[in-house]
Amino acid sequence: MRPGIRNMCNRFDRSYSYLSCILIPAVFVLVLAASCHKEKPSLYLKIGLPEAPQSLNLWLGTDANSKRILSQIYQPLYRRHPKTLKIIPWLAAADPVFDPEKSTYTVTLRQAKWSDGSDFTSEDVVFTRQLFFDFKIPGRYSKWKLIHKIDAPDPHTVVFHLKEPSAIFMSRIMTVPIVSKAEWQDVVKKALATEKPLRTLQDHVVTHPMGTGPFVLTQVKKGAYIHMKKNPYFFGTGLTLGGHVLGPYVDDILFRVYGTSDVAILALKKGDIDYYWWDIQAGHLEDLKGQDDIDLYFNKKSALYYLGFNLRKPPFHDRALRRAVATVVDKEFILTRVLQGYGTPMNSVVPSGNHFWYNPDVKTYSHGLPREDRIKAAVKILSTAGYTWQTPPVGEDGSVVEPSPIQLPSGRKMDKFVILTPPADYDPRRAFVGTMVQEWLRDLGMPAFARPMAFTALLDTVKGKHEFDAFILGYGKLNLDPDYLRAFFYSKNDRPRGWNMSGYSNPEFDAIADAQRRTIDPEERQQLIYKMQKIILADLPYLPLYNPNVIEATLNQRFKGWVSKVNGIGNIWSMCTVKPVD
Amino acid sequence: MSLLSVKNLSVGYQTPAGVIRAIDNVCFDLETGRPLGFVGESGCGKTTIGMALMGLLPDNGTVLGGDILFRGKNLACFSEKQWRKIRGRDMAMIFQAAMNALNPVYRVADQIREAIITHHPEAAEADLDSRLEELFDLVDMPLERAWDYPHEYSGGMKQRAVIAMALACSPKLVIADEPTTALDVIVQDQILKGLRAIQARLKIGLIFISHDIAVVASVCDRVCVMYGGQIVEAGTTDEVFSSPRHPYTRMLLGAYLSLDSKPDIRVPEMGETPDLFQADGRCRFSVNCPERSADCSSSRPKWIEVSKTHRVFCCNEALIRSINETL
Amino acid sequence: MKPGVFLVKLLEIALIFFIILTLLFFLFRLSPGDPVSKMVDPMLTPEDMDHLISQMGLDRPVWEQYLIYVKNFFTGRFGVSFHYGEPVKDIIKQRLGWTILLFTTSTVMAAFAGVYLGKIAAWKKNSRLDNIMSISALVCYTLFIPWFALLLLWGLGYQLNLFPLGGVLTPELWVGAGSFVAKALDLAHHMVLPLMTLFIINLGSYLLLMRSSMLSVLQEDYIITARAKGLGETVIRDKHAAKNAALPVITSVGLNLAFSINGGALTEQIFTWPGIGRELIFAVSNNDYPLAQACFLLIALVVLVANLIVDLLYAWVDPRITY
Amino acid sequence: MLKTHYIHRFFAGWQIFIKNPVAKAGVFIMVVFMVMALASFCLPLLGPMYDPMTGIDPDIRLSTPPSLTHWLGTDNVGRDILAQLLEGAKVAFIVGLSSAFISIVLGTAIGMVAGYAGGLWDAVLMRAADIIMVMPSLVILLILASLFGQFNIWLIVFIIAILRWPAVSRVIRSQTLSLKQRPFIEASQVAGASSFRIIFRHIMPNVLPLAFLYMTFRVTSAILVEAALSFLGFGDPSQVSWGMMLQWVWKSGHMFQAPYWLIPPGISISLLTLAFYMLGRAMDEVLDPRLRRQAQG
Repeated sequence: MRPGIRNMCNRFDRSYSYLSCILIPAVFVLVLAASCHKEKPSLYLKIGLPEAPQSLNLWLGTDANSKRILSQIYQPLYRRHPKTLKIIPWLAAADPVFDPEKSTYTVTLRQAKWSDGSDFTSEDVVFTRQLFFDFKIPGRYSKWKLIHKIDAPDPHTVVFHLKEPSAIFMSRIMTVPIVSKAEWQDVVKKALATEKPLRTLQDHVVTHPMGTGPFVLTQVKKGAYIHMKKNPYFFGTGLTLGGHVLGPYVDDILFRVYGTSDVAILALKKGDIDYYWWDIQAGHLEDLKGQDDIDLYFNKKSALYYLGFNLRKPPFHDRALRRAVATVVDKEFILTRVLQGYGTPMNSVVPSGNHFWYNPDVKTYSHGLPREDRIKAAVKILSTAGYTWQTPPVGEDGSVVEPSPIQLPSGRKMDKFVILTPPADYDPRRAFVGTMVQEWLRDLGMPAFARPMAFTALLDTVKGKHEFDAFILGYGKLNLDPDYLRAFFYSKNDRPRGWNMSGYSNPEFDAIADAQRRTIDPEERQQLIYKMQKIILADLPYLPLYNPNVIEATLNQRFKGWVSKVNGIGNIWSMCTVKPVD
Repeated sequence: MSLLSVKNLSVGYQTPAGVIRAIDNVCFDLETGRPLGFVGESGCGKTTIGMALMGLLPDNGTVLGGDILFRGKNLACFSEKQWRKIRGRDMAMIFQAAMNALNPVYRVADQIREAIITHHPEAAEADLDSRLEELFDLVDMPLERAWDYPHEYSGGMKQRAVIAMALACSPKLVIADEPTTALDVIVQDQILKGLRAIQARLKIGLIFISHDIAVVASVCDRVCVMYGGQIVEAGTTDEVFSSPRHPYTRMLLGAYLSLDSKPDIRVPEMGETPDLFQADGRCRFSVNCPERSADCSSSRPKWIEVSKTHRVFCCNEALIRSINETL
Repeated sequence: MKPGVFLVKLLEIALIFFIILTLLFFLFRLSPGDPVSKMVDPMLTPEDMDHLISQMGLDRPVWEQYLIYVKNFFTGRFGVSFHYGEPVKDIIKQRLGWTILLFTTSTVMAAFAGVYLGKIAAWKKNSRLDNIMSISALVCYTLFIPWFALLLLWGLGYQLNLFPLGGVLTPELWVGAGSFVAKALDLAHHMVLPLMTLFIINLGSYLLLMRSSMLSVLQEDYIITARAKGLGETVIRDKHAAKNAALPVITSVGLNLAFSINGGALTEQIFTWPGIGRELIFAVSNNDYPLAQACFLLIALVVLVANLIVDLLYAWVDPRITY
Repeated sequence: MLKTHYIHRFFAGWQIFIKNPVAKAGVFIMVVFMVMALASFCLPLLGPMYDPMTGIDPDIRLSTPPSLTHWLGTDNVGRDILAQLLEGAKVAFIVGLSSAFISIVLGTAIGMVAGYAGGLWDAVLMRAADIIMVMPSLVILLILASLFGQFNIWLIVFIIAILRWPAVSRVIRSQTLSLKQRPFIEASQVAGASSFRIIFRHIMPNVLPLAFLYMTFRVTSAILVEAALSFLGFGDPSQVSWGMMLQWVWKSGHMFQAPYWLIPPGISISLLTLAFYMLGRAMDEVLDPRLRRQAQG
C-alpha cells in the first residue's frame, strides 16, 4: 500500500505544475473562441428591466416590474385614453349604462378570447369579483366592496349594483384587470380550504398566466430573461382604440435584467436592448443626446414628492410656521440643481400632468424669489405669528445675517427637530433634498436636522407610530384619480398605519372629500377637487416639493412607434403600436 | 595524483561594510581514500571551505582567487550547470543540522532515491530498491523504516539517513561539516565509528570539519588547524596534536581539558577578533599571538616545514629558529 | 485523521451553525419595520396590511415564530419567500449553481495562479520581475471592487465590445434551439468579466502570501541539502520549496473565504450575475426574512465546511500534522 | 534603561525599514494623504463655496470638468470635487485608523487572555472568534444597515472593528502560548505577580510589535469595507467619504461621463490602502528576525 501513496505524491507534484500552466492559458483560449462568435441579428424587441419581476402571480406581483409584465397579459374592462386620460372601453364594448334609481351600471362585453382560445364571458367578471371578496385581496376588495350585487343576464352583459353612486366606480373599479375562471377556479377552491387562504393563493406558482392581452408568456429563465410572444387571440388586433391602430406588430419580446442603470445605458448604446424601462438619470443625457440612433422622451410624471409635517405636536402644529417653511424652501433650486432642469414645478398636491384634476391657481408661497426675499418673507410671517430672535435673520438695514436660535411665541427656544428621509441608496434625490431643507431652515435659526433612515424603519416610525417631526416621502406612481387626496387628509384616516400621516383634521375638508366620492358628474367633481386642493395648500399638512419628469431612451435602429403618455412611454399602447423599422 | 588539491583559495562575502575575506590563500591537498580534518574555533571559515568546495556559497559569497583541482577539473570557474553534474555524484556533503536537513513533507526513501535518480535517470526500480537496501545496511538502519517521514526519525537516525543520502551515488569525496555536533555523545560515537568504517571500506576522500579536536583526532589521520580564514598549521594528527608548533594550535589544545593531561599550558583570555577585511595576507592571529614580534605586523607569514608531513604558517623569526634547531 | 476528532469537528460546526441561525433569526425579527410596511400603494388600507401580516404569520409572538422556524428548518422546509412567493429552496437551487460556477472557479484559479506566480517571484527575490509582481499584487489586493468592475465593463465590455455587459446568457441564443456548444460558449463569454474581476482581486492576496512563505522556506536547511544532491533549480523550486510553501496558502483559502464572499456579492451585483450573494442583498433590502436567512446560512455553511475541508487537505499534504 | 533599549531597538528597526523600497513608497503615499487630510481642515477658510457637503458654486449647475476655480471640477450639484476628496481623505484616516485601533486593542486583549488563561476561557473566546471569522463582514454590515436604518460614521467604525478582531486575536493567542512557556514568565509567576500584571506587564510588550503589524492590514480592510458600504448607499450620507462620492457618481449616472469625478476617489481608495499595506509588509521584514537578517544581507 505504501508505494501507492508514494507515487501519488510524486505525481501530485509533477501534475500540479502542469495543471497550473494548462489552466491559465486554457481560459484565455476559451475567451478568444467565445468572443469571435457574434449573435445573428434577430427581430426580437429587447427591453431592459432594472430588477427581476417579483412574481408572475397577479396577487403577489405588486412590484413595478411584475406589473409591467402582467399588464401585457391580464386586461381591465376600461382603460384611460393615452392623450385625453378619459376612461375608454377596453375589454368592455361600450361605455356603461347608468340607471340612477336602482344605481346600477350595465356593461356590455367585447367578443374577446382568452389566450387558450376559450371565450371571455361575464362568468369571468363575476368570478373575479367573488375572488376579491373571498380573499379580501389587498387594494381591490376595499374598492370593490361598493358593488354589493353583480349579475350576468347573458354571456356578454354584466350588471353592477352599487349601494350608493360612487365617483371612483369608473376610475378605480373598472380599471382592475379581470382573470379567467378556468385558470384560477381550482386554485381558489384549494386555497379557501387552507388555514391561510390568501397566503396559499399568493404562493401558487404561476408558470403560464392566461390573459386577454396582446402578449402571452412563453418562457422565464430565472435571473436571465423573460420571453413573451404575440397573443394570436388578442381582441384588439386591428381595432382603432385610444387614437391608435393596435397591433401588436412585434412577434417576440425579450426582457433582460441589468444590475445598474449605467450598464443598461451602455447596453442601449451598444444595441443590446431597444428600450430601458426605467427612469434615466440626467447625467446620461449629454452623452445620449450625442447619439443619433437614440431617441429621448421627456414626459410628465403622475407623482408627488413632498415634505410632510406632524400636526399633532409642536412645533409644526402652528400653520404660520408651516407657511414660513413653505416660503423659505427654494423649489427653484431643487428643480434646476437636483433635477438638473428635467422636472415640472409642483405647486399643488395633484401633479400638473394630471391636467383635468390639476388646480393651477392654488397658493404658491415663494415661487421664483431669490434667497434674500424668501428669507425676508418668511421672517415677516414668523414675526407676525409671534416668533422672536435675539439677532433676527434680517438686520435693521435689510441685510440677511446668521440668525440666533428662533424663539417660540411662548418665549421658549424652539427645540431640535428632525427631518426623516429615505436612505441614499433608495432615492438619492430625497436624501439630498433633506440636507438642503435643513440648511434653508437653519437660515431662519430653526434647529433642523435631516437624518436618513432605512425605508422600512422610516415608514414604521412615520406611518405606524407617528413619532416624527417632519419627513420627506413621495409617491412615484400616483393613480390618475384624485381620490387619494381623501385618503391622505381624511381625519378618520389619522390612525396607526393609516394614510393620514400628518394628523390633519378639518371637518370642512372631510365633508367635501365625502361629497366628491358621490358626485358622478366629472365637471362637478372637478370643482370639489379644486376646492380640496385650495384648502390643503392653505393649511399645508404636506408641502409639495418637486415632480421629476420621466426621462426614457429608445434605440431607433430596429423599432419605432413608441406612444408618449403621463408616466412615460412604457405602457400598453406602446407595446401594441411599436413596429419594426423596414 | 591527489584527489583534490586547493591552491591559495580565497573566498569573500559582500556585506554593506565591504568584502569579508572569510578564507585567505588556503592551500591543502587530499589523496583519494584519506580522511583530512579541519579544526578551529567557530567563525574561522572552515564551513566556508566546505561550501566553497561544493559550490554552495550563498548569494553574496564569491571565490576571490585560487583554484580547486578536483580529479583534473578546476572547480573555481565552474558554471552552475557543471557544478550540478558533479554535486551528489562525485562529491557529497553531510550537514551539521541534521534535524531539518531532510524535507519534512517527503518520505526519507523518496529523498534518497531522488539523489540516485537525479544522476542516473535510467536506473530501473529494482536497482533503486537494491541500492537503497545497500545504503541502509551501510549505515545499519532497519530497511522497513525507509518509508517513514523525517519527523518520525530520532536525531541519530536522521544523521544516518543524511549520510546514506550523501553516499547514494558512491561519491569519491565526502565533506562532513560537524556531522555529530547536534547529537548526544553515545550516538555521536556510533556515527563516527560508522563513518570511519565506511570511509575506510569504500576508500572515500573525506574532509571532516569540526571544532571538537577529539572527534577530528579519532576520525582523521591528517588535520589542518585554521584561524581567521587562514590555515596556521597542517600535518598528521599525532604530529600536530602531540607537538604543536604554532602558538594558536598550542592555545587551542590548552583550552581542551582532557582527563589525564595536567593543565600546565596557561589559557590566555582571548582578546581582539581578527580583522577579516585585511587583504594583504599578513598573519591574522598576530593581533592575539602571545609571541607576537615586530615582523609579524610587517612581513607575510610563510610555510615552515617542521617535517615532511608537518608544516607551520608563521613569520615569527624566533619561532622559526626554534623549529630549525629541533630538526 | 482519526474519526473521533472528525466527529468533534463536525459537532463544533453544527454548534456554531446553530448559534448563527439563532442570532440571525432574532436580528431580523427584532429590527423595526416589516415586509408589508414597504408597500406605498395608497389603495392599501391599514386593514389590508394587517390582513397581509397575519397571512405571513408575523403577528404571532417572536418565540413561537422561532420554534416554528427551527422545526421547519430541520425538517428541510425553509419557508416561502415573502417577496417571490416561491419556496426558498427552489430560489436557492436556481441561484446556487451560478454562484458556485463563478465563485469556486475564480477562487481555485486565483489560488493556483497565486502559488505559481508567488513561487517564481520568491525564487528571483529582489529581481525586477519580483518587484513588478509584488507591486502589482499589492495593487490588485487593494483594488476597490465595484470601481474596478465598472471600469472593466466600460473598457472591455463597451469600448472594445469584446464581452457582453453583465448577465448570464444571450437570450436570443437560448430561446431558439441553439446547440449545446454555442450555449456553453455563450455562458463562458458572459462569465469572463466577473471571473476576471474576482480572479484579479483574489490573486493579489494569494501571490503575496505564497511569496513570503516561499522566502522563509528557502532559508531552510533541506533546500541546501537538495542543492547538495545536485538537483536542478526548477526541481528544487517546484518540488521541494513550493510544496512546503504552499501549505499556509491552503489554510488561507479557508480563512479569507469570508473576504472573497464579500467580493463575490459585490461582483454579482455589478454584473447582474444571479447568484446567492446578489439575492441576499435584495432579500435584505426587501425585508424578505426567510430568503435572507436561508441565503446567509448557506454562505455560513459553505465557509464552515470549506474550513473543515482545508484542515483535512492540510493534514493530507503535511504529514507532520496528525489529528 | 528600559526606555533607551526600546528607543534603540526602534531606531535600529527604522534603519532597516526605511532602506526597503516598498517602505519608502508606502511612507511617501501616506504623507501625501496626510497632507490632504490636514488640508481638509482649512477648507472653510476658502469660503462657503468649498464646503464639501453644502458648498455650491452659484453659477455652476452641471458637473463641470476641472477648471481654475475647481481644480478637480464639480459634481452634478455644483460642489467642489477636490474639497470632497480632501474630506474623504480625513474620513478614510479616521475610519481606517480608529476601527483598526479598536479591533487591535480588542483582538490583543482577547488573544492574550485566551492564550494565557487557557481552558474554558480559551475555548469560549476562540469559538466566538470562529463564529465572527466565518461571517462576511460586508454582508453583515449590509444587513444591519438596511434593518436598523442609517449609521453615523462612528457606528460603522465600531461595527467594522467588532467584525475584525478575531483574525488578530488568533495570532496574538498563538504568540502568547509560545511566550507562556518562556522562563521569564514562569519567574514572574513564581514571584507572585497577579496574572493581570503578567499579561499586561510582561506579555504585552512582546506581543505589541505583531499587533501593530496586523493593525496596518486591518486599516486596509476597514477602509475598503467602509467604501463598499457607502458605495452601495448604506454609508452615512451626512458625511462625505470616497465611497459616498463614488455612490453619487454612480447614482447620478455620471459614471462614464465624468472621469474627473470617477477616477480620483477610486484611485485614492486604492492608493491609501496600498500605502498602509506596504507599511505593513515592510514592518513585517523588520519584525520577523529571519527576514530581518536577510534584509541586512
